[in-house]
Amino acid sequence: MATTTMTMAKALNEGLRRAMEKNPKVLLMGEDIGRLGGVFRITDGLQKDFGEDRVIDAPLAESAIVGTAVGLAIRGYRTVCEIQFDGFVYPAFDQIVSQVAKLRKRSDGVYTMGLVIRLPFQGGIGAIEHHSESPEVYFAQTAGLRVVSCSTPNDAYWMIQQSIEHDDPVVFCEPKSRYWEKGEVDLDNPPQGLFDAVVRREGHDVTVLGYGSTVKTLLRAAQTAANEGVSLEVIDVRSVSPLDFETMARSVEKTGRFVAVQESPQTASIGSEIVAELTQRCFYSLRAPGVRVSGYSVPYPPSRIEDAYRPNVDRILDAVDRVMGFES
Amino acid sequence: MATTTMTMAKALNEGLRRAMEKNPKVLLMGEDIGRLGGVFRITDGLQKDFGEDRVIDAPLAESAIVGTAVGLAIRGYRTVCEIQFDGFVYPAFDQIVSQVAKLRKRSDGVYTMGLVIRLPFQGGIGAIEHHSESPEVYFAQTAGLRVVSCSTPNDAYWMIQQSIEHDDPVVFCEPKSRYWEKGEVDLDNPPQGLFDAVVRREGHDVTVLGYGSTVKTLLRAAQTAANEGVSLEVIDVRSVSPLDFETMARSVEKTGRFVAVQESPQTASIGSEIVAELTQRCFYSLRAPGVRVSGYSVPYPPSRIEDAYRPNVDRILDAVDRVMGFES
Amino acid sequence: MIDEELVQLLSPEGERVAHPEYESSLGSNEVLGLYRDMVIIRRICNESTSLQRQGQLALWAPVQGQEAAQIGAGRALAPMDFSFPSYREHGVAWCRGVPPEDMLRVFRAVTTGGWDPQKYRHSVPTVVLGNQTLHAVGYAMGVQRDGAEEAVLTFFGDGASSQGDVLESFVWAASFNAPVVFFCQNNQWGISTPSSVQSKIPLYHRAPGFGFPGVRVDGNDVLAVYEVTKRALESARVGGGPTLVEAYTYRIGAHTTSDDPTRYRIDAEVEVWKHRDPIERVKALLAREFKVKTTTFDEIAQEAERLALKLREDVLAMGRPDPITMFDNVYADAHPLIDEERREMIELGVSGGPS
Amino acid sequence: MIDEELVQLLSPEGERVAHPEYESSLGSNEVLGLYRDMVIIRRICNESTSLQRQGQLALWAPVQGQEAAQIGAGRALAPMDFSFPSYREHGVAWCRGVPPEDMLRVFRAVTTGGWDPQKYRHSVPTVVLGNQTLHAVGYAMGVQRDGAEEAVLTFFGDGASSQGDVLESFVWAASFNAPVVFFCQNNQWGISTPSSVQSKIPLYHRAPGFGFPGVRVDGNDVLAVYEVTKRALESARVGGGPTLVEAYTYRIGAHTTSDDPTRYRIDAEVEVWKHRDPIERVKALLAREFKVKTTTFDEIAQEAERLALKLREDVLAMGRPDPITMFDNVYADAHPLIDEERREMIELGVSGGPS
Ligand SMILES: Cc1ncc(C[n+]2csc(CCOP(=O)(O)OP(=O)(O)O)c2C)c(N)n1
Ligand SMILES: Cc1ncc(C[n+]2csc(CCOP(=O)(O)OP(=O)(O)O)c2C)c(N)n1
Ligand SMILES: [Mg+2]
Ligand SMILES: [Mg+2]
Repeated sequence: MATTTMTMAKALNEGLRRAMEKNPKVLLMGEDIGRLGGVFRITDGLQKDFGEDRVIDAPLAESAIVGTAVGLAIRGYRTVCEIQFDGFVYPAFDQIVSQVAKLRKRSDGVYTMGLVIRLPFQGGIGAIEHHSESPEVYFAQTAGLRVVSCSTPNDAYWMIQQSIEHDDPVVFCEPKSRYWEKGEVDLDNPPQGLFDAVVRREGHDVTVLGYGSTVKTLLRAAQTAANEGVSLEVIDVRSVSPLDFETMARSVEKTGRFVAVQESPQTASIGSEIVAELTQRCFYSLRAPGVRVSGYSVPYPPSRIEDAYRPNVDRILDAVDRVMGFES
Repeated sequence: MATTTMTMAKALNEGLRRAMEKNPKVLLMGEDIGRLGGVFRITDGLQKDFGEDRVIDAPLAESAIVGTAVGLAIRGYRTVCEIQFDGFVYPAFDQIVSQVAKLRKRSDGVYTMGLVIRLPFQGGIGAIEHHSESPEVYFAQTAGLRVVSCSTPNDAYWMIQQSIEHDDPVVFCEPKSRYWEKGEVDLDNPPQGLFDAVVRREGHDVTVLGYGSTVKTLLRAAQTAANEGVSLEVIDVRSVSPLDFETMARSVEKTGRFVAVQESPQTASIGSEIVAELTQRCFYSLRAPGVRVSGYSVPYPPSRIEDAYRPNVDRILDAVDRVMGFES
Repeated sequence: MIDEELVQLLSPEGERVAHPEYESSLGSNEVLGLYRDMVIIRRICNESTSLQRQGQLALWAPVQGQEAAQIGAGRALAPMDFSFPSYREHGVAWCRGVPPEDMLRVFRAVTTGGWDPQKYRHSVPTVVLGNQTLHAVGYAMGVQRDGAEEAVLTFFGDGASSQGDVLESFVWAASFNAPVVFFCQNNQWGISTPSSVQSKIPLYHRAPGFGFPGVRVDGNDVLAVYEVTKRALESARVGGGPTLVEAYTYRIGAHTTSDDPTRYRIDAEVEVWKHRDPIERVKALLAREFKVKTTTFDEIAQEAERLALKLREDVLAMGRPDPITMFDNVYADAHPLIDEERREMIELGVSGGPS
Repeated sequence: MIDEELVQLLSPEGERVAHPEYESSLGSNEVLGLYRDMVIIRRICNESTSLQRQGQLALWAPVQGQEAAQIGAGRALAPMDFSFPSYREHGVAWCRGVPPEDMLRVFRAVTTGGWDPQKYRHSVPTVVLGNQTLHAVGYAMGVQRDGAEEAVLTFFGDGASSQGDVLESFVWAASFNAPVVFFCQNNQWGISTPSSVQSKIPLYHRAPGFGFPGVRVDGNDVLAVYEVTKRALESARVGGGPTLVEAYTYRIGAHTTSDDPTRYRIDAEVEVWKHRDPIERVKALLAREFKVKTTTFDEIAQEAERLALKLREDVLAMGRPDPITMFDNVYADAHPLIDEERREMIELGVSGGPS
């Protein structure tokens, strides 16, 4: 088994490279992705190796990036669109919701919307406004899309390839604050299916769930809790739409308590969905109501105070305390 | 007390007229709203009476309708933007999420985003694609916006005025399938605050909650249930963001069971939010998990089969049966 | 209508008009073919309007007055070209071979599409104004990458010309020199909004500002539309890049059957344009110059009649789809939520079962 | 840079250039004022860059090379006019009276705004490319409704020119004949994307296609920028409608301090543009024609130095805001969820209490 250590950024780069080698129809398109290699260097070197026709430096307009990717999909290409930052996906919202999500249906299955929208998301990098948002919720609400997020280099490497190969449009959310963290990547075998949630750490008192950059925070919280004698089971949600409720429910049936954690504001969020659905699935096993820890219901704050906005170990453990305090 | 009977369409028209009379800074802007009076005739006669400078027939571009309304707000005007149909709000999504929702904050409270985005929403009128959607969920998820929906002519008359007067941007969702239904309008006194949920029918077995066109369906379901000996309490949610959980929890504390109904797909929806929050607030009173009845997780279907997509009395009562079947 | 800028090859009276840059390349049979197309599509349109009046269609978007624009453009396409319509291009769909009943499925409200877009190389209807123009540019970028000598034609209205997507598609087409032709039917109205609200100057002037040519053609002159579009497509196919064609025409009917145009425009304007009927002027040419006989015209009318009759039958035969079909083709493969909801619908008994 | 289309009143060497339509209206003191503005804003920019290098700012977007474009445009504004910037218009903010420390608050990451936009009649920074151009048009529509003789000036880059919002703002400005001037700083780069990707022809050509005039001005010639912008604003104020001004200039520095321009452009290009420095050419004029003495230049340099020093002190004094402030000014009045979350934060003890 060939495993090697690399950053998530490099793993994405390698995953893209492998997808492009395997399938000549795979294109990359986005702002500054060519010569510059993208502002995060995720596409570094790819234009040099695959040419300007396959790694396309786009004029600056997101609706057009996604809209032309739709046309390319109709022509049989698979375009991986890079949106430079989460907060710049909204100009493309109309194309995503009205076209990308609906064209397979509208064409009675004739069109394959084989395209991936890469979205560096969530905060934690000390950036200015619009560079730290969590728009995955909007896309999860939209029928016709699939939305996934990686939390490790290995997942990054495999999930980007699986997303490109998948015949449905995938919104691929990359936790930008983890781009430079290293991990083992198995170059031979994918860890699991693209839409599977994964237990990252076993535990028996409370299930904590999250995705993207939050997973590492959950693991830290679990470590701290363990020191205090509380055992957390950590689930990496991975697929935000569809959600893998089977894996989640299996854990909650066992623990009877859960906390869903996310950076997005709370209202009608992924956390809300998880709480609503798990409550229904595990009602008789629940010893406390499921609790959410979310970004606050305000525009993402200036980054000097973003640490107080993003769910951190303290807030997670506070919520754990609350669900542990309930008695059934 | 001056009450009079009129359709919801007329009530909106009268409400807009009164707001324009009261405040010369109130403008209307949208596609075909002038000479034509809008495709639903909500603005009928207003351009004739208030002139082309106050009732503005816009070029066809939603981002510009909302974006210029932002500029007008900075200049001290209050613009009521009409988006012709729900499915055409997405080109304006970027302006709504990145500007309308955030400019008060960004300007440290100096800018008042006094604008209303009128959105004929939900299905049930036999229309073609993009004319029957429920995008309120996207806006409820967005910090900085308020989102309301009227279900009666009286609410329509008052809520539109309250929305225009409010200093926050309001997404005003109008259940287009109810435009032509008549009801009593009290021309003197508003029924209640803009952000209050209302109990439309009292009951003790199960609380059913919904908004917009769904409310009437809930009342019908309650009537049918009553005939079968089941007593439903019907709550008109009215304010989708913020949600009035106090009123809802009061009811659920009493009934111990609830069903949240909506036309939007289920994932990360208003129903999910209601279930998640009420579960937490009423955990010890709940005799069954809260259940959602939603539009299916597919693009809104061709209207010949929309009745099978939209939550109807059968599906609501089926859900009521399910929560009644649980035993605690 | 005397307009220096307008390419015209046939006067409203059906007289040939000389133009310094364009001349008609079509012989008798081909012109007769265009005439036949226009007569048929008008008949289909009228049948659809009455089907709607009789409650058999949820809606109809009439094409009357725009037949020359649509048939001229549609026939200028080569078989391997691809076209991206909005919602009113029934004439183009006809040229591409889309069966009339397929055009009506959307309006019967039994589908959101209606035909196989790959089979006819004509995309599905696009209702959100302007979205399709970006798809056309993207498709054209695919054509470039395939090294194919194909062109792409996309349609939008004077109203849609104000949408960001249409304008971005101009930027992109120019930036990538994409083999795409933008065909704007300026029928002078976007529902109740006159085209002067979208632009105070002719729309085709926009193109040069983006770096590619724009041409205004008499949209009621099928010979001119054909030649202008054909040349633009040919140029696109051989690397000449995009062209904007503005077909100056008029929407004689209502925006859709839900619309009441008497609320916003005067009859006199409509009457003026009725006298510029696109079908009559070709008929005059055919009769005078090509000596086409009355019987030929009659045969075409009868053919159109038969098609209309068949269309009516086909439409009436379109039943309500099984609701369970709403779950089909949303995703390419298994999706747990869809599966669960499909099961729920079956349990509720509102469906005949799995489709 | 010999370009027939470019309005230039001062050569790179600081010699007067005659232009058939424009001439400089400014006397010695006024030109010296522009020089002073440019020197100061460059010094502020350099100070900010070093503050960022020292970890005192999260980011900085340099303005070097674009001082003439920004100062010329900013000084052309009348006091009652209103301006809508993107994120790089420090020079314009300076002209509007925004205190330098306020410009840096965003970059210190302690706010998303920084100054009172109504007080300075200069809107808050807009990071989402192009959004502000529609705000400007809307504001201008308000000016029209007030019957005021004011104009609106809005800024965007060559990169942003491809965004639908900017293009829609052209449509709207033309349709409503709004008193707005679009000021495009074509600094030839949008991060790593050369402006040729956005348009193969000069950007100011776009305007006539929308029905209003476009002018290209030498963006490194402060006299020309001033006159061109002033005339456009005057025309707007008296009902002449919109104008697009393209200031042809160059971004000497990095896109932001996060950017590494050596990855995508060659030094030689930068060197060429350094020789077209906007400050040096005015200095040459001042020295030669207006006989301004070295001591005067020295005094200005010293003033800039003092301002930079004060700026540094002000920035260092900007502490971390109390996190509780994130709940302020989200809504105009009570909001149950905000109240609850504010309480939660206080209970968690991460805040000093209600703000
Ligand atoms: C984004 C969007 N906004 C609004 C509408 C509603 N609408 C449908 S057709 C139409 C007018 C379009 O006019 P034009 O582009 O000239 O096309 P025509 O109908 O004249 O063929 C409008 C406003 C829509 N379909 N899409
Ligand atoms: C909608 C949107 N997409 C992407 C970005 C990221 N971005 C920030 S600046 C920039 C380049 C802008 O270039 P230009 O408009 O020429 O302005 P300049 O930076 O040269 O002043 C990009 C792509 C953004 N801010 N907004
Ligand atoms: Mg039209
Ligand atoms: Mg630039």
